[in-house]
Amino acid sequence: MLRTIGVASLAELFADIPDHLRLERPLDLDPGRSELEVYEELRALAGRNTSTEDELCFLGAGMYDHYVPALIDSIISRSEFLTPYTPYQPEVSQGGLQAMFEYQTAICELTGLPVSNASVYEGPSAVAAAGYVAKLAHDQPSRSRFVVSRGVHPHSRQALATLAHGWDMEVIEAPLHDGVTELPELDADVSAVIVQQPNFLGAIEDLESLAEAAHDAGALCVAACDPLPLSLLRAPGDCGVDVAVGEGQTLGNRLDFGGPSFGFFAATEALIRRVPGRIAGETVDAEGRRGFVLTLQTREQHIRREKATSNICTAQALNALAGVIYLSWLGRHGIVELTELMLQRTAYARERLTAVAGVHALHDQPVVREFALTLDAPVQAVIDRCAAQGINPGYPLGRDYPEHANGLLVAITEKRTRGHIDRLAAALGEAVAAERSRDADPAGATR
Amino acid sequence: MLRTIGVASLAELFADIPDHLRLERPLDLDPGRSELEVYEELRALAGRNTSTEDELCFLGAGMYDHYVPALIDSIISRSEFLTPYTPYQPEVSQGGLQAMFEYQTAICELTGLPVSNASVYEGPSAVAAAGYVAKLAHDQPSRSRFVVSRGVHPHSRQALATLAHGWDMEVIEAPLHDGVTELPELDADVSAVIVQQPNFLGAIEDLESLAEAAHDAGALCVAACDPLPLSLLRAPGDCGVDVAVGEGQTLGNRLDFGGPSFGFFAATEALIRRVPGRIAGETVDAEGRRGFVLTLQTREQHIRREKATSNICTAQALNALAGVIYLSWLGRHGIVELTELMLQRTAYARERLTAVAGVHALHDQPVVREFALTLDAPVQAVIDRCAAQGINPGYPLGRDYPEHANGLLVAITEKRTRGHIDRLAAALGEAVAAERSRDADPAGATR
Amino acid sequence: MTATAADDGLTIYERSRPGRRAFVAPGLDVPEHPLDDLVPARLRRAETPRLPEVSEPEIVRHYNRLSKRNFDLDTGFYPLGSCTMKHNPKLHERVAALDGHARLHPLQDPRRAQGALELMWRLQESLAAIAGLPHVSLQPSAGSHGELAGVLLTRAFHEDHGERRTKVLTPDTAHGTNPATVTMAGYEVVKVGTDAQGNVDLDDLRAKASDDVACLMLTNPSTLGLFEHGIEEIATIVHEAGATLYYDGANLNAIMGICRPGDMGFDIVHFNLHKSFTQPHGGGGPGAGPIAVSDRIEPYLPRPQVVRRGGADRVPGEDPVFDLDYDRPKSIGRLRGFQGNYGVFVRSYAYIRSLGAAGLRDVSEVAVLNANYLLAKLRAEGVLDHLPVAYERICMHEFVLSGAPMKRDLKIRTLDLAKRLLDHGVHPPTVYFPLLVDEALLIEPTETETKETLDRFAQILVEILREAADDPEIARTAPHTTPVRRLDEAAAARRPVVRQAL
Amino acid sequence: MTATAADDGLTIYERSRPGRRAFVAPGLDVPEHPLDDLVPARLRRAETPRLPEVSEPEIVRHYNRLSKRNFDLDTGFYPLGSCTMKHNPKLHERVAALDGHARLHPLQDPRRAQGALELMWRLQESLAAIAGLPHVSLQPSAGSHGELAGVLLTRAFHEDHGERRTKVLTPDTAHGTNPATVTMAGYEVVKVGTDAQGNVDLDDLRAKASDDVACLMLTNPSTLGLFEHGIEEIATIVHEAGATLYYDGANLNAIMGICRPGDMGFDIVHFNLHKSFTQPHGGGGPGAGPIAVSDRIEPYLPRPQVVRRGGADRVPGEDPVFDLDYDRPKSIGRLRGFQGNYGVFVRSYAYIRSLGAAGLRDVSEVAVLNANYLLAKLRAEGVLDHLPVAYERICMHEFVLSGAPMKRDLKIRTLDLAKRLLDHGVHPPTVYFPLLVDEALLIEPTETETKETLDRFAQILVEILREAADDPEIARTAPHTTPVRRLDEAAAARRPVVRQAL
Ligand SMILES: Cc1ncc(COP(=O)(O)O)c(C=O)c1O
Ligand SMILES: Cc1ncc(COP(=O)(O)O)c(C=O)c1O
Repeated sequence: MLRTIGVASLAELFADIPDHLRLERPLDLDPGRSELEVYEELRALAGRNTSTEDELCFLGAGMYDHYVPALIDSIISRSEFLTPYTPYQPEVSQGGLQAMFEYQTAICELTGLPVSNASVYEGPSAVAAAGYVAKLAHDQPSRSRFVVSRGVHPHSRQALATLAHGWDMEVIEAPLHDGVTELPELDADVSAVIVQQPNFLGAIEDLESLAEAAHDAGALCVAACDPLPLSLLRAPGDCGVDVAVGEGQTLGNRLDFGGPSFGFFAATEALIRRVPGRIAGETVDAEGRRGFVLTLQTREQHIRREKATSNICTAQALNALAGVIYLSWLGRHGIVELTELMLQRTAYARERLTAVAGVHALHDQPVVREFALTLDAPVQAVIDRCAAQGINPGYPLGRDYPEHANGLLVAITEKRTRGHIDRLAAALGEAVAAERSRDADPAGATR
Repeated sequence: MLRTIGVASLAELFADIPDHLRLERPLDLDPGRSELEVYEELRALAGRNTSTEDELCFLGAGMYDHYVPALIDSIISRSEFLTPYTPYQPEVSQGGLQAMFEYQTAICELTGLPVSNASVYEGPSAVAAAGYVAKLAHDQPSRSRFVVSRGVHPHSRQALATLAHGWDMEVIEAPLHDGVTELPELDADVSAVIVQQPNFLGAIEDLESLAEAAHDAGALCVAACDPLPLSLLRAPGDCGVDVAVGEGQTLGNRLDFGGPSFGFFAATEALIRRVPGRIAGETVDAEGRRGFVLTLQTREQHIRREKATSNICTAQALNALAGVIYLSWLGRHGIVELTELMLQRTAYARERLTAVAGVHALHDQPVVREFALTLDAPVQAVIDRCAAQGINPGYPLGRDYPEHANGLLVAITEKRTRGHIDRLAAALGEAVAAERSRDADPAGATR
Repeated sequence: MTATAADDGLTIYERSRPGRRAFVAPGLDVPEHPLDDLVPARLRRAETPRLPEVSEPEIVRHYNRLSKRNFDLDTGFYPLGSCTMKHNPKLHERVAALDGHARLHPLQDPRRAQGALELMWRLQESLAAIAGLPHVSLQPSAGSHGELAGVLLTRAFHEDHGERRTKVLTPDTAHGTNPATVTMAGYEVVKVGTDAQGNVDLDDLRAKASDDVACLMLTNPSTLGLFEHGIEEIATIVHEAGATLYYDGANLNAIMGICRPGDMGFDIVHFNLHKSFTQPHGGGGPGAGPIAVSDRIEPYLPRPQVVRRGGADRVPGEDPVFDLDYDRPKSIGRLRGFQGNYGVFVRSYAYIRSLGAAGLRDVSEVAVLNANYLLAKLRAEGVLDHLPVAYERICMHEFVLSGAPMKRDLKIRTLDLAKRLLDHGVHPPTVYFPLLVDEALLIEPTETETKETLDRFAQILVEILREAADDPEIARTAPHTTPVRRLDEAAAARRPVVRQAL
Repeated sequence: MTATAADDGLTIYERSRPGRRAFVAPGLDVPEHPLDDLVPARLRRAETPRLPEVSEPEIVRHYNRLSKRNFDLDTGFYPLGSCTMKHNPKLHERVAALDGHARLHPLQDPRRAQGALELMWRLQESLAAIAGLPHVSLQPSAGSHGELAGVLLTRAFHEDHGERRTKVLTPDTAHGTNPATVTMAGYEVVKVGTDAQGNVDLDDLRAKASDDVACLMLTNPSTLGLFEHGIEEIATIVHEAGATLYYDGANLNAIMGICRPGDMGFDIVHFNLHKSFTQPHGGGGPGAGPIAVSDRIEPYLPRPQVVRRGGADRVPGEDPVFDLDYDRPKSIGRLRGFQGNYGVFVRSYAYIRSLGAAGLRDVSEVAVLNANYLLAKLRAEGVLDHLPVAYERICMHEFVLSGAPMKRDLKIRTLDLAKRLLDHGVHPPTVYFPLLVDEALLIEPTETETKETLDRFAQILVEILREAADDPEIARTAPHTTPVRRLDEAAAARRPVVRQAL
């Protein structure tokens, strides 16, 4: 091959690189290994993590331990879905494009909004992306504030704040009252009101009145939604929400220590040309047959560059594909059955756990699949005691909500049975009791 | 649909079934379960097995804990390979047929024989099938005996005996001397001499002289072979063997507690019309393009019925596909490297273990990947002691070879490193020592 | 029309280039001995086997491309009669791949393989319930292996009773594996005829059921898709002759939970787990062919047998223990290595657990409904005018048409019709089987197909027949759109090329 | 030509029939409360979302059929410039699927996620070594997310030093994400020109590198596939202006182990793990866009950061402890939830472990060799007569041709050539990018392609050009053999239908 090129050595091909920039020693990396050895190493690393197969997991707080049906693996591992890139050549990408179109349809159905894109990165950055859409939509420097509910996932609030700083915009927090959002007076400087459904503490928000308040102030209303509960709750679009976003992990994606999953992004017709990222649209081919293409590309960076509605390029197509397969697997009635099962088990768990001595409901709002408790004992110590029994009782709220220093967020999925919940109640009871007696007699305590 | 059929109820469709044969109550089975629940149940069952991921496994004796490269899973899980049936319609089965042809070529290369079929069930039944070919080939009731080496896998000897009984044929055992086959005088009543390479005790047989002796008596020579060592050893075909069969699990198939794997079956040109099962052959299509079909079907049950060379129909196509992918992955040089690695580590293990007090070589023949020991202690007790340390030291020979009551067969694969072998040596040493001191003082011993 | 990459049609050997590779060997971590010290040169081969030299990306592309030259059930309708090409739930692949199943050594001590043995034991119990026969061996590797086991069991049974019988009866509708099995088990085949309604000809059976007959092998519903009207009479005749009645379970998909072979009088039943119980067919295997038998056959079952120790009378609160029982003095012995195709058992067990009794019954009901619907639809569409149904009866899960009138009137054979179906993106039904029916077309839609698919299939047949009336040449030279055109099988057999010359 | 089942092209919604289903809910095992008691009716929706009603076999077939309408890298050549469509080793999918990785909750206590954190830490170290910059954050979700992080880091850096800059420079060859990022980060884009050899125009750069410039975003090798001759000069100019130098790592595949962005003077680098480090592209994601930065940028890295506690000075014999460090007062904050796309990290880490330093260097050497070979081959075959290379230089891992002469002489556009390639079963290169080159065709063969594939591609281009010389209409109306013909994108945008009406 060098002969064809007309050079004498490989080195000549790198002649453009200044001599002293060329690395004369190997990179500081361990030597390469055989497939077997790499497998063994990665398995050993995996073995040092406690997965949801290793313990009874009641962690949620944005990602949930749902069962992913086997047919998803079987479909998304097909090389035809796994290995191509963004469908720049629609004629040989109809599979991916049609799947996007079907996905968008499902998201529109769930959110009650007419427009969906084909995916964004994930949940919290989707909230930030919605903020950017609000900023673009107003296009008025005077709309310089986002009012964000304290019930929005802390990661979402932080991701928005990171970006908003670049836009010279301020993020104002709306407090929670008895577990749900209490909006402050909204001025004309508000760009968007951003809430979460159900909120971070599990409570169902009254989206309609929140959206109304936002609109009254001329602001947009953005709702970050957990998609499964949407099968039961009023659709954000029906409540007047302008942009509904959310984390898609629960729709057929594995936990993967936080990613990759996908974010969904749905909006009103009015915002269609502000939406970030890829959108698949229906069209016809030269022979009049139905086909699908990436559409409204004039929103996008590769066409509009600095005028684009977002810089997003590679998104989460494969994860969104898993999402639409999952939704097809659940089906119109299955999704409701699944959600109602979670609802009933969550109600049971809430009753069981709040009946435990030293454990109280943090709020009494209706919840779907997750609820917040406060403990009369140091929450981290209680969690550690439960962990020793193979139970992860939930997410400690203290870091994000100092006002709930011993708060615990407990999530239920269809994988958590009554028997599991009973085990949790027992373990939690023991742990709290142990910690309380330790508190009472700190000198004599051993752990 | 019932309307189209013209019946009023489903029950009418079953009218041909006599009333009192119709089951009026449900089958005695547990009620059906959701996917999640079945998954959890099967996972719990899996959790009650000690797999080769759970302990250090030196078990072999016919199936070996090799690493299966990831690309095999990815290819054989493609629905195009996983879900069709036998390629009865070659025009839409070229993928499967060409893979069979490629597989056959690889088996011919390994065995040094010109003909291979597309797979039989597995190793031991392949030996029985080879016996049937010998019977058919002679077509003389006077050739009424098989001479089978005691070095042939006990399961193979038993499977042959099961079938030979139906053929009114006798199975005579040729003893082992110092670990290798010692043929008796062969008379004109011998149909085939059947040996194994390497034999069950790990020893390399001198196939050439065995084949010569068989041929001198007018008998066929059948060799059951472990395919990986064949990359190093003289090919059976070159040694004059007429039929080479074997267990294909080691070629890219998982252990699966014994199956499904595949058996390979290779033979001389003279036997091509006696070979059992499917054979893919090259041909051309109506436009002169190369294509592949199932060929020589006049051997087979669906054409020749009672005159068929075998009754086999569904065989092990998917497993044989894994086999040819594996062999392509290893490649011409890789297969030798792999075998030589096993060879060196086996030599090391043999040295290390026979240096342990109370552990002796059962024979001193050259070996490739497995070797036999005898212990100065009850082998089952020693195995249990090792198991408690997470090591499975090998297969106890006592059941199959009462003459080696405390024999232990130890297998090495590329997954067993020097460190693993050292751990085995230590555990074995401790276990043997403990059992010997217990033997010395049985009263005071506790286990 | 395809979105697929160019396929040059090379073999993996033709892609080989010296020096390319996928495999990287782990490093040598022990002191190296000279090769000659370990294996004498005279035992070693001179030339390495000429396996391909290719990299991982090439292997992946090669087999991916090959895969695209296969028609598959997960993409299209595959009504291959007698083969039960129904959907294989994806869950099964997942559970079979769990380490505790997939990476379990077959010689693991039973105490450390309790999960596997329990699964096998439960599967045995489930299959026994479905068959209506109390004892099950999972060992046989496929249907025909089960048949062989069954005939050898019959031999053992008779021998144990001091009898030596020499013949086995098979109907002329029987699948080829039946007569082939008979010969392979050392018996002589005697064919029994079929009557005008497609049942076993009882007179012929009576005439042939002499006392040298060891067994009648029967498929019920038969390979014609018909339930034997005289099944009870048949059982009586066979048993009165002192023979056993063998049930070829290939068509079990029609009757699960509806009736049971054991109740019909069968002594031995084989199951095709790759048919009724969803092991994917794999392009021709793997499968599994467990057998269920009556009490009188039980002593002869293959060795070893999976047993539950303690059983019903075990100490309450104590866990049952599962084991392999080798102590079976009357056993016919082993049929193969280890304990059978365990990976298949995992899938079939998962299937039975998912469906339960009600689900299994649904399966058979819908399988029969779909077959009868399709038959009715073909009748309504006029297809049966050219391809009459072989026997005018309610069918079970499949039915046979005869292409004889089509051949005569439209000048296309059943083979041509089948090949033309390929151009329509449908896998043809089984052709030229059962042998009894001239130009046979055996259609088994299965329960996992939708009405839309059946309607579309009927429509395609209509179109092909209409086209043939116009121009039979199109079908006669079909397929036209497949990766290769019609292949010359005769040439292949005349001068067999069964391996690539390297 | 296809072995594929008929595809009616319906959507999953069009396959829906009332009452069909795949999902079966686990049974309710707790006391049931009336719905109204749990969620007041006014908060509940009236109508269930109209998701499809379909069974598992239908879902499998539907998406299997869709898959066959996609071109994929595992089947064919995919020289999509700037995207590094190289083989993704299958091992990576296996290890990413291990329960300990795939089923690890992101909020698991770090003490019980030590394996994951160690993997991330080691990946950080490896990426740092490759970039030649000491600090890495894995958080960004893709390349453009990394860019955004990088520009926000620049902002934080300047702000921390009391500066407020307003402009970011991007070359006119830059990928669209660069200017889009700049705007999204609240800066103004200033374009820098390209000189006659395809390098950044240094004079233009000097002129624009004023003290309100915060950053220059550069791709090196550039999107033209050329290594910047003046890279050191560029770094000097940028740094003297007080700006940061940002490295768009999309083209890192050309230089791994050969030279390092850090040594060139870059302050911030993003990696596209889905390009250079083999995360499969997934039809448009997932990816990951980690960033590496110099010491002076480190304080601003996103929160949390994966750290090793104890580090070099830890107690010998004691295992290191890995943790998430939130205590980063100067951090720009979070960019997303949790810790980034961990599943991608597993794959990329496995890749780096498999190759090691020597292997990574091989990758880049062969990537560059393949590109130059293909370019030379195209020259030898006369293709460059119609499609001259944009800049006559040794290229790096990719090169740009201009279709302008072809358009003028043969009357086919680059788009037509691309569409005609589809008929030959090859994925077209990137077209109309970089914008700078008229009728651009950006070709990146990657290191995992064989010489045979490159030769065949060259041959196909020759054939298409020859055919166009005869009859340009064929290319202009291409593709002809794909599942659909050329699609009307303008119509789609004019009246957008972005969901199915139900
Ligand atoms: C009626 C019948 N009997 C027996 C068999 C043989 O079963 P197997 O292929 O599993 O050996 C078949 C297989 O097609 C069959 O259809
Ligand atoms: C040069 C260049 N920069 C940036 C990007 C954006 O990367 P990503 O798609 O990962 O966001 C790309 C992707 O195509 C690219 O080619």
